[in-house]
Amino acid sequence: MSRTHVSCTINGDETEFLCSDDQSLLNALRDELLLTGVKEGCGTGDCGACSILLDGRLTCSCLIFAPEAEGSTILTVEGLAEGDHLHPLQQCFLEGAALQCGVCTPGFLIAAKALLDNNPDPTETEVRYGLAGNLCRCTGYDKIVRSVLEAASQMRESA
Amino acid sequence: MTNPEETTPSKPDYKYIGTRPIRPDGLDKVTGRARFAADLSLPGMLAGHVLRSPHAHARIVSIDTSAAEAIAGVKAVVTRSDFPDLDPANPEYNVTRNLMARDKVLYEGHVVAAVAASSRHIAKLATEAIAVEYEVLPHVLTVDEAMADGAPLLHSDLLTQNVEPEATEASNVARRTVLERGDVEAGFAEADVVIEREFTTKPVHQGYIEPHAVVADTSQDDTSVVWCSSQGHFRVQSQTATMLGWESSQIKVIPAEIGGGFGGKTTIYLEPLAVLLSRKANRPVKLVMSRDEVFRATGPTSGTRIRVKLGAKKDGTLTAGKAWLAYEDGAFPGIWGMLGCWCIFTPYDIPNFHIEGFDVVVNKPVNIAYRAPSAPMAAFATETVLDEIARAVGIDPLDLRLQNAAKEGDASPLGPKHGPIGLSETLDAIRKHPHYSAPLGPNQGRGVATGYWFNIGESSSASVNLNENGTAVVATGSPDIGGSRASMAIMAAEVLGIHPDRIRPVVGDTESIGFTDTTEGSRTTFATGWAVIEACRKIVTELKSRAATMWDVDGEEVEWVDGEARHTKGDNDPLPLAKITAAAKQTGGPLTASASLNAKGAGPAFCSQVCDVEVDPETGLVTILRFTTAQDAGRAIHPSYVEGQMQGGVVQGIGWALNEEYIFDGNGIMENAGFLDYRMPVASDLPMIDTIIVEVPNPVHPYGVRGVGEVGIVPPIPAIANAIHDATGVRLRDLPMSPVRVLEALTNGNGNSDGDA
Amino acid sequence: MARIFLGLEQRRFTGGVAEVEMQASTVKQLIAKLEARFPGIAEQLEGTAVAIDGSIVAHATYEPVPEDAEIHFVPTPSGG
Amino acid sequence: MKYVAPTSVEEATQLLASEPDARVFAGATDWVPQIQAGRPPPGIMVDLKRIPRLVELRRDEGDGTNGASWTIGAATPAARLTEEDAFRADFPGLTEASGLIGSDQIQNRASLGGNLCNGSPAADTVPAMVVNHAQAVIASSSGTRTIPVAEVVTGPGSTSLEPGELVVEIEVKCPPANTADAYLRFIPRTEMDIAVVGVAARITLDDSGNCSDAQIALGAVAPTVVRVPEAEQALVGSPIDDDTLAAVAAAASAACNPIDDKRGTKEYRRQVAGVLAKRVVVLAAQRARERSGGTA
Repeated sequence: MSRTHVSCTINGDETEFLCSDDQSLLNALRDELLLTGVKEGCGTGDCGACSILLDGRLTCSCLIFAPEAEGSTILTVEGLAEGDHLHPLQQCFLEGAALQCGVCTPGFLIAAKALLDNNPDPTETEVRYGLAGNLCRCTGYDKIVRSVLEAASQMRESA
Repeated sequence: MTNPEETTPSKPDYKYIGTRPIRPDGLDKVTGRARFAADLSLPGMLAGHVLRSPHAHARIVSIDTSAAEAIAGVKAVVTRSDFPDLDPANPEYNVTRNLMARDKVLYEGHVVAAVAASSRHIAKLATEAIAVEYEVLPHVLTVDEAMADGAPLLHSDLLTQNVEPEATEASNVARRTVLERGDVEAGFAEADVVIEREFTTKPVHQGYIEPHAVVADTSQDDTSVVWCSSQGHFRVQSQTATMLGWESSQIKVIPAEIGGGFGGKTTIYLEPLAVLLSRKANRPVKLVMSRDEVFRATGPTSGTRIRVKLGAKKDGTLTAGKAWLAYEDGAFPGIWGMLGCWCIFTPYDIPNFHIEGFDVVVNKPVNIAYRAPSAPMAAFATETVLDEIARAVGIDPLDLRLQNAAKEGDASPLGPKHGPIGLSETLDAIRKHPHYSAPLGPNQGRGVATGYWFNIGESSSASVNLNENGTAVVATGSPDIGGSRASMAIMAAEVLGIHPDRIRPVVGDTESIGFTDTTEGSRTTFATGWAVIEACRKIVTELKSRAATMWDVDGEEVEWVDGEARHTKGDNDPLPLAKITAAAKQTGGPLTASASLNAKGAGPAFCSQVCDVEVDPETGLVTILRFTTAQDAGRAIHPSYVEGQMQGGVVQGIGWALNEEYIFDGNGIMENAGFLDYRMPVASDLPMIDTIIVEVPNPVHPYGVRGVGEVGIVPPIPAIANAIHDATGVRLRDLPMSPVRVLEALTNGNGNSDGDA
Repeated sequence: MARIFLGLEQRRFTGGVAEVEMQASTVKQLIAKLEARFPGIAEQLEGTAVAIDGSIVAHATYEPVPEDAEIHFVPTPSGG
Repeated sequence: MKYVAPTSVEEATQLLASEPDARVFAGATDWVPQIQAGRPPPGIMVDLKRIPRLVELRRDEGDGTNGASWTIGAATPAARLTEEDAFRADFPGLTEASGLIGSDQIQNRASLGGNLCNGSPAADTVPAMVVNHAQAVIASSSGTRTIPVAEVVTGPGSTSLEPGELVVEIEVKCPPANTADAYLRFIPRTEMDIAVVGVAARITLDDSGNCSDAQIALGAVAPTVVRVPEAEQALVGSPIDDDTLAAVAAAASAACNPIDDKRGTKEYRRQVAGVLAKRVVVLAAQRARERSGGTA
């Protein structure tokens, strides 16, 4: 089966890859580009572990066909920090013990970034609904929600 | 064995224990760098796919793989004929039959074959090309069906253990367990109130977000390197070797980061298939389960039917308890009914009791441990009946529990007497918490419950190496499923007297660290932590003798305080650890020590919880408004991760109580094998979970540690059921307490309200 | 003398006897003495965990049995 | 399976006309799980999101004869609607429904066209479109036609679209004064679920505060979305009081033709349809009152 050539910008880098047309963007990111920070928890859009920003919009990469990425701009967890400088969400997750096993963490960080990009001062309820597309089985969400609220206030202060 | 007095000071003055440093593995996990099993790729690696049974119960008449093998890109196929037949007496016999069906498939999802190919797509096509002829057999899905006279049998040779007279005819009942004390009928005769109720629960899944995954690289000399997601890589090694008929030494298992386990990754599912596919193809093979496979083929916990009868005097004193428990084991015999018997009355001092439990095989995936396995269903029954007793005798439900709570010196139903335990302390903590006296609104209710889990010890190994610059590497054999590397670093720091940041905790593979039992039974911080402490104590002894050498003084004159050697009988300047390691080559070589132990005296874990709910009387929707849990941690090494374990356990219990369940159709096919219809709680379903860490030290552990991982999941189900009754006056005794069930109970009562004993 | 408590599964070999007193240096020796008195019970006891004064020990064959200890034989536990 | 992304409606319709094995998609949020579950994939997947007209969201102010209206490209992500304050002001109910299609991740992909053409009885936006008399503009290589959204879905997974046809856009006229819509659905969790019952209402109040016009539509309780004329008749000419609401609830329950499945029982769906119908009417009426500046 002939493969399709895709050019896009991933985490700031112009990137090209080959994929089959029925391949999910998630599989292309993981298998073709080895961006394995993007996790597969269900493959049906129900757990959010594969969350990425596609042209600035929060999406499940498991529900996107790889060829759809042509010309797009993608952010994955690997692109969240700026060099050695962690994103406030990453720092707050560490300090707030917002992760246990850590497999859902990349998806939560991306979903939380999307949430704060659109709403810099969310209420606890808004954070909980904003993260409802991401499943965590370890933490009971408590420390995740607190860490996102803390990161939001830090980002407001430094803004 | 270490002496409690010297190891558990009454007023511990710890420097690092109880602090909250950033976890050592955290950075890799927030940047996407952490390597989970499915993240690994090797040159030339093939993709595997597993063919599973579409039937709940069927005889395999024939398997023809020729069409699959003919597909371009298919490199290897394995079926039942590729695996040796074990002696049925082998303890892993059932595990090996679960990993590859032989004469019969026993549940939908049972493995029939596996393929390795150049792409996932081809591997999947190939499994679809395997021709399997089945003779479908009648199935049983519940303990009721399986225990009925004339029920279809899963195993023609299964004789019930521990029945009088000894069983001579096969049945689906694998084991009977009985625990008793005193004269239960006389006890009920003494009682002013006797209440008996029956409860049912459905199988629920551990729900870890990372599906099972393995990469195996086997060479022509029958040695294999295996990377996998497991709670115990030494068990993976031995079980895989057993299934293949190999020596354990032929298999090296490297633990990848594990994306959640909760008991579900204490056994193997894929590893021997991957090892053998790799051997046949002479290429590395990766097998990753889909979420659908995880639900259909890996261990949920048991569905149950439980009857509990309790008697109490007017003053609230419990006089007798009777329990009958039937637990599904899934397709092969397990120990789940037995564990239910151990837990069902343990939080309370009941002078007369009779507990009878049954382990029952059914045509469902094989049940495997799920966080405090078997205890939540048992607590659902006991704690709900206790709530009715409290109302019947007019005593606050929390006071009734306090009044009957097990204490140090009381014998547990299993027989042994409790050492120091913290149940009463957790009940007190809940009573004092503002939550317990906060006002409630209309359609709102409050419930309390307690939970017990026995925790285990078992074997652990640890080694510590001091680097020349004064940093340390602490290696253990315990996969880190919830932050244990952080607690290992803190305990090592406490002994060595250096900051946890100077210590790198790692999980060694099966060839680089001594044997260590699986991360289960809340044992890791207790047992493996103990091994870390012992190894660090050995190296402190060595550090003191090196200091003595450097000072040219008698070793007796050196003490170790706060990370440095101090000269007690002289005026030598203290030698910090880094100065001693810097001189190690001159004083006898690098500093390293290891310790292994079989940890004795795991401290039982108890917790108490209070929960507020609001019930929508028109839809039956139950909303959790507020939840507080108090748990005896013995000693909290890293309080943030103790809280995390408590909160995680509570929320899993909430999901189990309200919505989670395996749903099967009439043919025994699972109908909700995905996260859309298997409804685990999402962030917006929940409030914050308030935690109270109670510390009643475990006297045998150097720092007083008890396991904290499991018990938090035990009380939520009855706490919520009791809160729903407080809000609505109806009792829910069948799980899940979904809107459909709650509305049904509200509309026609269903005989669910109190007073219909 | 240590006090040994026998569970239902063990009483099948003891003719219903639920508690015995015995002197033994180790669990291994204790099991041997129990076997001598209650033939067949050893197989039932080997491989179980032993609670010595309330503290549960798995793989306890060579554990010392303190004077006046309370001994229970319990199935080897596991967990999640 | 081949992926193509036409950039014009003409290109897309010609493709559909020449390739019988071609299927269009927008967000694919239902499609991918269906393929995962074993549904055979089409030979050609036609991605509609690169056709400008299909990702439009436009308010036409109208003129003397025609009032204002919205045109929603069939592939426009639902999130665009929930982000658009002007749209929310005109259609709070349809906005609510759009905000309930799965998680934020899903709403950034899922579209009204897809939600409609998948033919799911539980689709959240369809009842909300139906009560607003939304029209579907359908194109094929032989031209375009416009039909009521209510006539698109003919049963679970089936539509009245002919082979070679695709929905291009949804047109919906802005409601008159004193009129507002609302949508409520019931799920066991707060998010990430398929509607067990969904109810949309559009209510118009007269100056005395009585209901002068009403549309009620139910989702997930029958093979297709069902209107509830009995409930609408009970409302028109009446105040929004307990008697009226009781009649609405009874009519809604009676209008259900549900199934027992893993998400709910027949009896449960009937009861909850009545409960939600009451609640959604109260909500819509309150909004209608607010829109009229409280005069009603």
